[in-house]
Amino acid sequence: MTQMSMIEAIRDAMDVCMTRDPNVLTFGEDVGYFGGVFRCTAGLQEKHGLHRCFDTPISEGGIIGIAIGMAANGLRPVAEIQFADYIYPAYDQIASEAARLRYRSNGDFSAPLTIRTPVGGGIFGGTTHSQSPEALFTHIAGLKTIIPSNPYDAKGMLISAIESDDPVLFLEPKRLYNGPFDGDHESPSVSWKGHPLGEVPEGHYTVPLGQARQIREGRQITMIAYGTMVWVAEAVADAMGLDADIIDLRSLVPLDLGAIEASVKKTGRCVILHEATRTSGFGAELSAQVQERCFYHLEAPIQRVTGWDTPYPHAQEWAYFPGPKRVRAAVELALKAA
Amino acid sequence: MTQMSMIEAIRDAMDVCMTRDPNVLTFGEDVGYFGGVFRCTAGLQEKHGLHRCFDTPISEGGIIGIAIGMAANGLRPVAEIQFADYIYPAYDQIASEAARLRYRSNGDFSAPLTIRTPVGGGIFGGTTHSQSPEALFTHIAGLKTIIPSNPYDAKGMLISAIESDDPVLFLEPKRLYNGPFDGDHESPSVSWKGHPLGEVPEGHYTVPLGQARQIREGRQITMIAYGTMVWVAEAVADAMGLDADIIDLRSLVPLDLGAIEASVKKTGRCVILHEATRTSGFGAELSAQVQERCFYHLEAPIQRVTGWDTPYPHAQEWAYFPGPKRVRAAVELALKAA
Amino acid sequence: MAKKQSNHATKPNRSKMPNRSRMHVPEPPFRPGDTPDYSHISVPAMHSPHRPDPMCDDHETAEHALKLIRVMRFNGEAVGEWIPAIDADLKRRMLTDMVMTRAMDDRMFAMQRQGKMSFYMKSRGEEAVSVGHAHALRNSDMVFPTYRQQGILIARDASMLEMMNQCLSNSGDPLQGKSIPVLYSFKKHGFFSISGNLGTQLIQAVGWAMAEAYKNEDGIASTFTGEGATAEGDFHYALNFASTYRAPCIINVVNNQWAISSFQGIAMGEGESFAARGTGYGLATLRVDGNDALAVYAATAWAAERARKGGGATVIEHFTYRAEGHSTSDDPSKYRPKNDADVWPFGDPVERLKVHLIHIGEWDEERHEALSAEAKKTVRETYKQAEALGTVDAGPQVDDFTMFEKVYADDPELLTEQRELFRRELSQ
Amino acid sequence: MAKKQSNHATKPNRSKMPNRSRMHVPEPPFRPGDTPDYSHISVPAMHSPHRPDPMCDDHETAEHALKLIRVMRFNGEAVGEWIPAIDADLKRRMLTDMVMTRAMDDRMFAMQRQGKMSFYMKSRGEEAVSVGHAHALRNSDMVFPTYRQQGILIARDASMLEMMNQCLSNSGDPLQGKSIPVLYSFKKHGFFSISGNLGTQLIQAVGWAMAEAYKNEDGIASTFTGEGATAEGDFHYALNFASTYRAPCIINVVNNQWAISSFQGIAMGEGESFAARGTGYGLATLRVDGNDALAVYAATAWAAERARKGGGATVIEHFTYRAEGHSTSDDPSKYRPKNDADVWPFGDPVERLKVHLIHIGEWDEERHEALSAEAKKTVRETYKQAEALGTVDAGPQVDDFTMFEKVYADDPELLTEQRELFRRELSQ
Ligand SMILES: Cc1ncc(C[n+]2csc(CCOP(=O)(O)OP(=O)(O)O)c2C)c(N)n1
Ligand SMILES: Cc1ncc(C[n+]2csc(CCOP(=O)(O)OP(=O)(O)O)c2C)c(N)n1
Ligand SMILES: [Mg+2]
Ligand SMILES: [Mg+2]
Repeated sequence: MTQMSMIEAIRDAMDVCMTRDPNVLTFGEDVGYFGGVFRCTAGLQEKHGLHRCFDTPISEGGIIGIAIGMAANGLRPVAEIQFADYIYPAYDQIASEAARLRYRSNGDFSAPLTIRTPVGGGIFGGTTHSQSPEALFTHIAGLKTIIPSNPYDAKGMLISAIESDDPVLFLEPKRLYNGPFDGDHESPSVSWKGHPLGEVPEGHYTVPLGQARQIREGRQITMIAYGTMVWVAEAVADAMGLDADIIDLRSLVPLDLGAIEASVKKTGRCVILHEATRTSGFGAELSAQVQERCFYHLEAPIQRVTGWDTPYPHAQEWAYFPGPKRVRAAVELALKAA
Repeated sequence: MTQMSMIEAIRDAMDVCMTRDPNVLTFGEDVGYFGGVFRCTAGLQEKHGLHRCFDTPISEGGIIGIAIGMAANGLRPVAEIQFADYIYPAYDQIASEAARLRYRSNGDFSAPLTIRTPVGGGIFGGTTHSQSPEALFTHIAGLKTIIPSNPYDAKGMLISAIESDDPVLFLEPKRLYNGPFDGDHESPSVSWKGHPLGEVPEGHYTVPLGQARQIREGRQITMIAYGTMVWVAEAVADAMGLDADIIDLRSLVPLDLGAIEASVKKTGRCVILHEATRTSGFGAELSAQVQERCFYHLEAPIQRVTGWDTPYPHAQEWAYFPGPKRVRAAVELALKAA
Repeated sequence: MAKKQSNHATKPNRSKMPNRSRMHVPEPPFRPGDTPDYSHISVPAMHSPHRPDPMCDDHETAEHALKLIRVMRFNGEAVGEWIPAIDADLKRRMLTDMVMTRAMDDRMFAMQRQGKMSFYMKSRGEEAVSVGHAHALRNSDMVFPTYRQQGILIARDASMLEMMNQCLSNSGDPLQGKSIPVLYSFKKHGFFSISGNLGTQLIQAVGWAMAEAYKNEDGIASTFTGEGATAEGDFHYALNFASTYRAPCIINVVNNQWAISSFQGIAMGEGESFAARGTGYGLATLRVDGNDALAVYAATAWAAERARKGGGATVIEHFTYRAEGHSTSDDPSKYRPKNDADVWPFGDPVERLKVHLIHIGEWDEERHEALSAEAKKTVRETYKQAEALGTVDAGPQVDDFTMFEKVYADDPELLTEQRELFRRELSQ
Repeated sequence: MAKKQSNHATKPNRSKMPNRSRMHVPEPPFRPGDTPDYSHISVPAMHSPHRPDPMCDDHETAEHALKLIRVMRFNGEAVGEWIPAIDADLKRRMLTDMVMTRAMDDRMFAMQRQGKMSFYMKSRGEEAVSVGHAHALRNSDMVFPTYRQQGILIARDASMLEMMNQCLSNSGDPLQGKSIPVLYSFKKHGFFSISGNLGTQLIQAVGWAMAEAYKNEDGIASTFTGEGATAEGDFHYALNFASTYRAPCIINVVNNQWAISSFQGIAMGEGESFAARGTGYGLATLRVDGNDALAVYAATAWAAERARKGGGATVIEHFTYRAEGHSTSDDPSKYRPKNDADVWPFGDPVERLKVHLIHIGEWDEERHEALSAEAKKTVRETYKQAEALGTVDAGPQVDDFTMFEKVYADDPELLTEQRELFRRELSQ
């Protein structure tokens, strides 16, 4: 075990895979010599060589396009998109190509690539450095979409993603890169140092895709979250003294329906949290699933706590972010109701 | 009033707008001389001139890109994307640009463009001529997403879209172009001729965006649908002798929440229908909304009837399509439950 | 303005409305009702540009992007520096493949018209591009084709039965009905799964080629686009990435003059050739008479050698003509003169190779008729076998449950659930 | 292979791992620790290419894409055919605007370091590009800038106070805090709302220009990209559509050698210039010394005349150097030698215009110092006024409820509901 920030854990996952498998390589804008604007690939070029960790033109569609061709030809590319807000030029390559290749060729070809990209707000990035577009990818059959909330999971899940035979979108909550975040932007930032989930095994291990992590056990209410919002949920549960079941989904597709169903059947109350815009966010799918599977156990309406149906504003960042107050209000509604 | 197919109604809407307003123009792949692969712009070039109805390079991103620039400069462009399956190369221009321009410039600029594109299956088009990607657009704040189910609405809604000061995505269910479709592909096709909703006023009229159409009134169950599935819902309601409230949403964003809420509060039972892939489809948002607003009135779990979580296959088209059998099964579940 | 002579005359605005707009919209020289006359397009008889060393500086090929590499004159004579060193056997093989491709196209088109399949696309007029190209590559070089390079599969000895089964979506379809007709996938023949989305595979091919170099192997990738689809972003990505990483690949633009109903000028704009698009990226650029199988072979062999030796990518424009409709859904008489194909000045590719073989004394009319008859017979018999395995709406058919397979490497829980729901639906 | 001389020497692989891969990855000539030496880059002193008539055939500008238009020698002398016919007043105005731009940049950068705003981006070294360009256009011509053309706003007499308010997201911010600093929007100054997404505005500008032609007006659009972002599909769309519809616009590529940490060779590949990308599309192409304000003016005026007269679009590459970090979030010493900017052989654009004005007897060191002092003072005072209107984290601030506004032309029901939810959240 060593202490790692989420950045270090992500870098270590790539390092481990590149060391074990010569077919693993990584590339993206500023990924090579410089090591990425968030430093996730720092040192990998020096260690593994120019051809295994390199800069690309500013062309997200091109980056995913070459990754598909490489993956189809036996490599295991890990492509970085500098911010998730810039993934849209690659949307066609991801949705029409990477996710479809196995199906349309009936297994003749496949595209086992991994796409890493930072998501979420909290760094005053405004409309184009803050988005959480996960829902746009969960609608795409053939693609896996995952999002860790801590260094331990980040490393284990990224190794699983690289080793997966399917294309995987690996979302990195940038507000968690350097430490957990309880949603209160005015309190001093905390680091992963000393945090139990900052304890990361050296070498190779995996966190399987499709398994949620039960953050804590409780009987009063189920809180379903992923990424940054896991920490906000925990903080609110603490502050309110809730006896909550908190589920960190980790993987959105495939989804751990068993964990969700078991929890809500137990508690009868459910709050779903995400940072993305509310309408057609992934919370909608979660709400629909819970309602379909646990209808007769529900004692109150399922609540969604989300960003607003606006772009992510710059100055009003913390008014947009679904912080502790918004979570608390939803929990109260879920608890109050008959 | 004249008889029109949906294709003629759509063409007529553009003709009316181009005649009234010299700033309206239309373009896209094969849209000019030929009049579009579905003939929706046939005759418009001859009537209104080469510069008002013209062919573009095969470049969906470019098509929407120029439309944004034109719209910002005072024109009212109507851009055709040949199939919705090919809209993804324009995803960035739509989501990051058209939908965001007003917001990020705080109203200094805006992009009032209309994007027309055919959606849905039923013509053996396989994975790349059958998709219904509406949910990917309903998640985008700043964009309106609408979808008519008949010639009358098609014309009135398209005129509203062209006159709207916001960017509008106008989805055309291609299986309805020539007639209503009850979901039974083995029965002979029906034409709009003689159908009451094929009676279309001449000249200018609008169907406001954001208002659902109540197809029929009932007390037993609410069926929420849009596009092709409206007709399947009706057919099943007929076949089962249901006393159903059937709502044709017409507009997904903005959504007529009032109509939905009133209906489900009345019936206590709800089935949601769409052709798109289930996970994170727009049905998820509808289910979440219904559950949030009508929880205490629900007597059974809300059911979603959708396409499967696979690409749209070619030979197995009718096994994928959410046809009458799948709808009936869901209705039975919704009715059976206590 | 002294703008250069354009390759196509422009027509006055046909609309009834006066056009006061200054916006320029290009139009094809001829529309239905016009008498097409292509005398403004020069058919260089002896003017193929010089053949530089395949490892030359890309500058040396800049003029090639604007000229036209040709080998065969219309009288069958082979002339110039680009004559490929291939024997009569290979030429006859190429002729056979082209004839076979056309025979299969004709049959499948007719069968589509009879409702046996949902869709079909012919490659008539473009057979030299696919067949000539394929024979100049190694069979292990991965091609990333569009829907109009079926000739490559024929040239690589793919099973015509399997191809037909794919088109019929029948019980023998290797793709089990998942894809529409002609979107083949034949990894065993170095033939990448064709996408229905135009352009996307251009940049994937560059990635494939980069992987070859990464692995220090000497395979190359060869990717195709129609001239219309060069307007997609993927074309730019492909040229740019191929240039940056010197990817061992060939980027083929098949300029068959039409993109459904849009003439090539819509994609081309004020440019002069599609090959020339590559010049600004520092790629080698060749423009070749696509109806001349030997010229296609020669240009391909040149580009393949360059790529394999580490010289990077070449853009090849194959200048040809789409002699039939875009697909079975299309009626070209709606947007171009009926006899446009006939007056196209570059002739028919099958005819031209045939005349050449006769000219060099390696072929005659009788053998050619026998070949055509044989091809038709093979196609007819193969089609019979295929139809026995089912058609899109007559059994034996693909099991519907296969639609749930191959979405992922292994099925997620949700799909297993949905498969179960579907089972219940069927038993209703 | 006899590949052409590249503009940059290539370095051996620095990694500790032996590289048996044949995949080529370009590297910049110098990295931290190296002593940069740009003697391989030729600085043409008198060799500006011929100035053709602005309505010439695009062919005539093909060589311009590979040469460099320069007007001012380092000694201040103006030479060659491109000397613009402008008087000393305008030159002094340009100098003033450049000095003002730089003074504002310096102040804002320092204030960001003090936490007054979340982010800032300087344009040091590139002031001649924006200022020279702006003065050769009409103020009503719409520019579609990137984040490094603040000089255009200064040149067009935009209110520096409003610009600062935008950066501070304070109560005077015309964008009401919605956008991050420097993503200005000033319709009243013909300055299109800057997008955070690179490249997207290139094709929008073409659409804007098409609308000008459609309306039979004679405005033009001028759009900018960094050399790095030319790799986006939008660049290709812009070149292609501009060519097809002869859109009256200018497509500017500011090649400042760096895209964050990536040197220009990553985007360029084996190409030789970014202007040359336009050649294959049949567009006019100019390459200009971007540190020479008079050359930028001259090239812009040429392209604007061509566009306005119906000659279509020009691609202009402005060859310059990003003298500072990418933004306040960047530390360039991590990826390039510390003194790289100083040894860059094209000098400083402010200095160069100053030397020219002195050379022609229209300026002197004292006036220059006075100008600098005056600029600093104006900036300091304006900044004070701005700060009085608030900063990103000190009042007076933008009302949070404004975040719900301007999503649509009018608010949909759901947003009204959410606004109400937010009101309750605040009152908790
Ligand atoms: C991304 C995308 N846009 C549009 C289409 C619809 N479409 C199919 S073929 C075609 C024309 C292609 O023309 P070209 O590239 O010249 O190829 P050709 O058919 O002439 O071989 C179009 C527009 C598509 N398949 N994919
Ligand atoms: C679509 C997109 N991809 C990536 C980024 C992140 N990014 C911002 S600036 C930049 C570098 C741009 O370099 P260049 O185009 O040369 O412009 P310069 O900064 O040198 O003016 C990058 C990669 C972005 N803003 N948008
Ligand atoms: Mg074509
Ligand atoms: Mg740059």
